[in-house]
Amino acid sequence: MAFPAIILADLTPRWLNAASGATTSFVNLPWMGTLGVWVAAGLTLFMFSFIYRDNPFFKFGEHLYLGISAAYLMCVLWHQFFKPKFIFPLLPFTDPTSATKLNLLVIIPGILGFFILLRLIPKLAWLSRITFAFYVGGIAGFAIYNVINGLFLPQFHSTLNPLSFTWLGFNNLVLLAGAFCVLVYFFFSLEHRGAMGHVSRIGIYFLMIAFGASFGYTIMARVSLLIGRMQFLLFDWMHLERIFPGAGM
Amino acid sequence: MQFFRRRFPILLAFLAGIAMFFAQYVPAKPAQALYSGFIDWTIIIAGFAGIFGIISLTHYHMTKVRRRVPGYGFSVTTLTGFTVMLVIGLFFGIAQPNVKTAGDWMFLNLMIPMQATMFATLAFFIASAAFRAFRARTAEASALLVAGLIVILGRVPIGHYIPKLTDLAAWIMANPSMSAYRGIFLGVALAGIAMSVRIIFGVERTYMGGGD
Amino acid sequence: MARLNLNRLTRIAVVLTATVLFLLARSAFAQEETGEGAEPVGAGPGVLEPVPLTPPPAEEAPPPVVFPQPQNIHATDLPNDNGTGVALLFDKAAAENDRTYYTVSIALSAGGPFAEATSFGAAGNFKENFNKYYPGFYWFGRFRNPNTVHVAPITEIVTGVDEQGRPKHEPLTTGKTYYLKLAIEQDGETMELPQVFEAVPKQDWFNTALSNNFLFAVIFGAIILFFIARARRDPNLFIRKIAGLEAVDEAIGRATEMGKPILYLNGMSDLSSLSTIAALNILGRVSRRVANYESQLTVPCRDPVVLTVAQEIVKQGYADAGRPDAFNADSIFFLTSDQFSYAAAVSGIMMRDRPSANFFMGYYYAESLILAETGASTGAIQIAATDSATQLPFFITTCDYTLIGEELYASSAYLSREPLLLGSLKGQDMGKAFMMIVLLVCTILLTCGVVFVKELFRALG
Amino acid sequence: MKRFLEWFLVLDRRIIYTLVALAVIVPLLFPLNLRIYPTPEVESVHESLNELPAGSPVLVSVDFDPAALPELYPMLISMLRQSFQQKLKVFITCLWPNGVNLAPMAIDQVITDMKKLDPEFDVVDGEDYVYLGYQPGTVLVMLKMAQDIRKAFPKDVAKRETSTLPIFEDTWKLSQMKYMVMIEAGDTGDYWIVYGTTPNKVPVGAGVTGVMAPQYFPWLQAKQVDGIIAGLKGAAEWEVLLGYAGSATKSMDPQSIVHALIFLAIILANIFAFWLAAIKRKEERS
Repeated sequence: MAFPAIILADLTPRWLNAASGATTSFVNLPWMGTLGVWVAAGLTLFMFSFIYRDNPFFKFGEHLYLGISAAYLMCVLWHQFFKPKFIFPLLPFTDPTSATKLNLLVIIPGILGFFILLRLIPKLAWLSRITFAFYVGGIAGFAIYNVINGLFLPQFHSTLNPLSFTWLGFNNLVLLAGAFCVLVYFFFSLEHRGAMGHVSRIGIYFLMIAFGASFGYTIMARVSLLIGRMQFLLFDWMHLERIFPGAGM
Repeated sequence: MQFFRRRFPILLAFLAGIAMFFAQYVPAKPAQALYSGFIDWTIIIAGFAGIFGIISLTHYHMTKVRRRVPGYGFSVTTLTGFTVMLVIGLFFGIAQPNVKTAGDWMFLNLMIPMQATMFATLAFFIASAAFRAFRARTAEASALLVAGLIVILGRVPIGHYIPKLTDLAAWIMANPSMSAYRGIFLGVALAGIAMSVRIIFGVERTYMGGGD
Repeated sequence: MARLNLNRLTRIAVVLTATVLFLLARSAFAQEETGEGAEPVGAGPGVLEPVPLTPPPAEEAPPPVVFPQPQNIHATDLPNDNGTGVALLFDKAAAENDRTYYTVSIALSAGGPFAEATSFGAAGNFKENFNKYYPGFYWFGRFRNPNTVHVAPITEIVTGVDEQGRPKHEPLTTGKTYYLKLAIEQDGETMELPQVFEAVPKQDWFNTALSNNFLFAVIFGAIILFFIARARRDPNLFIRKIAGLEAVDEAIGRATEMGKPILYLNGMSDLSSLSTIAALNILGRVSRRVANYESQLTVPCRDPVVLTVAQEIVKQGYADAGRPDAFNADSIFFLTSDQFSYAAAVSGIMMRDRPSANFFMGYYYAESLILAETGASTGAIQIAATDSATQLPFFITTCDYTLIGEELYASSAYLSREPLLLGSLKGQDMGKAFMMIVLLVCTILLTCGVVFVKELFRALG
Repeated sequence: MKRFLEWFLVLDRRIIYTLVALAVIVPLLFPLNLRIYPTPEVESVHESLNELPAGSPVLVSVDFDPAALPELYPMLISMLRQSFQQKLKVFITCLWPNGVNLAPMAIDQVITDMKKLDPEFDVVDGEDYVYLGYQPGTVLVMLKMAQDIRKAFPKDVAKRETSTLPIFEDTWKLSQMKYMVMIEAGDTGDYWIVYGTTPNKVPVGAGVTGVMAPQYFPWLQAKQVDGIIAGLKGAAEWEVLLGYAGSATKSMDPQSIVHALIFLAIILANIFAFWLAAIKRKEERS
């Protein structure tokens, strides 16, 4: 079972033959794959150096990543958004599959979008306020309906359950108590004294159990990331699975 | 001119907001056409907003290089990484099925290791915090730690060797923890609606940013 | 006045909780089986007459088929749609059983060729199965007389054949008259009723299925705007004492005795996020307190715009405390905008200057763990206030006091008394009060078996 | 004794880091193969997919980037593997721009592994699956998909016009999807539930990182989500249900050992801290 980073090792030959008829570039040569694994392992060790303390290697990796991911986003936007949704409708002849029909209406959101880019010029920055007003105002408009229809009503509706002396009834009571006490805890119009004080203390403990669950699961998530990188270093880079039987991906 | 700078954006936000709000409750064709048209337009605006983020990042690093701010060497790294990836990605394309380009090679061997490892280092910090920082300082913190410890072992294969631990962890996840998050969600829903109402009626203007 | 009836509100809430517990004790009360989140009644088959168990007579000719006679058959426009639907409604006939099938056919003219539009078994297609079209009946009618009216909605008609020879379905056109006929199939034999029913699809300008959604949106929106207007006129609307702010003052007091610097962070996001604005409001109060002591306030920032605003606020804080000379501008400085380098740089400051108090306010991401852990190991007093749910567990276990989620906004409203924050906080409190009361009342009603109350809150969107 | 407690409570970072590194490396090289028991949340997603007849349309949303790759990539592999085994029609979208390359990698890896299992396995791009790539405006894309997926994604990643692809013949709207699996690293999942699957009544299985998992149980109780695949453990459970040992299953041994280490660390550190404080208080009093 091939872990993603290592698929490069045996991926290159397969893409080579799978890419028959497609443009094969120098990237598909086998040595290019091994070079890739070495570069990736080097950068992984650069980034792990941050554990000791912040150092130039880590800063180099972080800044290099910032540049590459910004350019990657630009390429994704260009190939998958700008061309099919903005350039082809304006100039249908540029579309290789010539399936896009002329749609000049696309110019108006294009101009509004261009106003956002004007924020970099202080004198014209105010134009971007028109676009933000239209964009954020409209989204706020349909957000109200969707928040109520998709979040508030379904969640509130499923908190209303009958209580009974069954196991289900007890869980319904826990659900009601939890939601009710957390709401009281975040209620700011009444002093937390007397009855309200006790209910809000119960609310705090419900919150603590919830954050305990997040605490446990977040630790699990970070450890999984470390295991993923260690698998890359041990098996894709050093190929230790040849020495240790049963190990490997 | 003052109208366009201040009054018009607020009026536009109000009109767009009210139109989109009522479009949800009116099934008739004209309202649905307006709603669908608005979405087509805002998707294109969202694309430009994405590009603005990239331009301001490169702008920030270019000024750092031009002014020779200490540490500008790293900004040079960012800009070279940017231009190399941009040239390769624009000409050779990325993520094409069964065609592997240099762009895919850079994604696999530069982007994955750097970003994945940056967050993998956190596992080490969590371990050192577990030894040195996670204390049951208050009653609440101890409740949190007890629930956390149950979930840490209960939701991992090793937990099955302790009787009833996985069932307890599953019960905690599905009942008390769920009901507390239910309470938080209901609060978040109200805050979301309140924010939308403030934006539509022009009371909230921070999103418009400076420039006035 | 608002303060008075709110106290009465608590007494009512206490009484209601008491009755819930009392009722729980007597829960042997007759209770319908309404499991948690049970599906609306009605999807199951209606009340059918028991099938006679007598063995069928030997070779005698089969008894003549008895066709059920549905009454009150009428065709109308389909409500709550964009004018592309009609519906045929008729009462459930007594003689129906699970071998009865109804078929509705549609045509463009009275005598025209009728094509089958929809067919369904007698057990389905009741009014309450189409809550999107008949919400009123669904909410209020169905519990009194469930499964009594059959509904056959028709939204498409076959107009010719497309290129692969498959029938092409087209939505009905608004304003055109369509003609419907009903056919009944019982034990294999079908009989078509002679009458022809007419219906004209028309556009609806309000979807009544969304009325609970619309009502809540309008009322809650009005409450928010009302309280924002009120907060403009009278800024000291009541907000309860926030325990977290006392902890902040106490921490400053203990920290300044040792004369070591105080570290204050405004979070990782920029001015567009509410949590950064709240953090800056609290910074104002902290700087006023710190001004009259010698200890230095250090504020490393991650965003240039937040930096300029923070400098402004701290200078104002020192001036309000009457010590404008003590303000030193470069104690508030820009570090770096990269996530992990910022956390590492702040940890470096903590290890070098050993501040006696650390304040982590605003929104944080995964790197908050590095900050909190280094701070805890230097033994400083730590107060955190954040609304990022994923980072709260780490702050709670490593800091002496943590303000959770909305408490951050409440303390910002409590301090700044800004009508926008204050008004929406009070408005949201009203929303919460409504939820608390409905939670208790509805749970009691549900425990006693009144089921329809829960369906009022079902989203039919 | 006091000296040991003080030494333990300020244990040097380097010792802790080597301990963690060993706790990961040793179980990877010498696997223990602890048994993995699937939880009901993962089983319900696996069952819901199992019940779908061949050819029914299924949506997969790949909303994560390399930061969450070790946890979520195995889920994407399991989802594609099960869908291809059952000949479902798979629509793949991506709403996180930094993760656009992940789906082609996963598709290619699953096709290679399935070909190893049975040689005449074949899946055609454009008929059995289609990768629609990225579009900006997260919530707006979901609302557009409710009306017409072909308008939200006019071209697929291979630059072909989506309205001409055979897979879109009788499925063009979100509400026509029989099931959806969303693989989430952030709050795009909440947007999917509120703006996409609840209004269009699409049953959805949520594959999420461990960080987000506890916040999905309210959705599960409200039946807005059909199941939760929580973190790498969830991915391992899915692999066990599908009957193949993937990278997630292989990670479960080190995961357990590191969790045990952190469990002991927290408990011992707290006990020792209170013990040390008690000793100090006794010394001050005497």
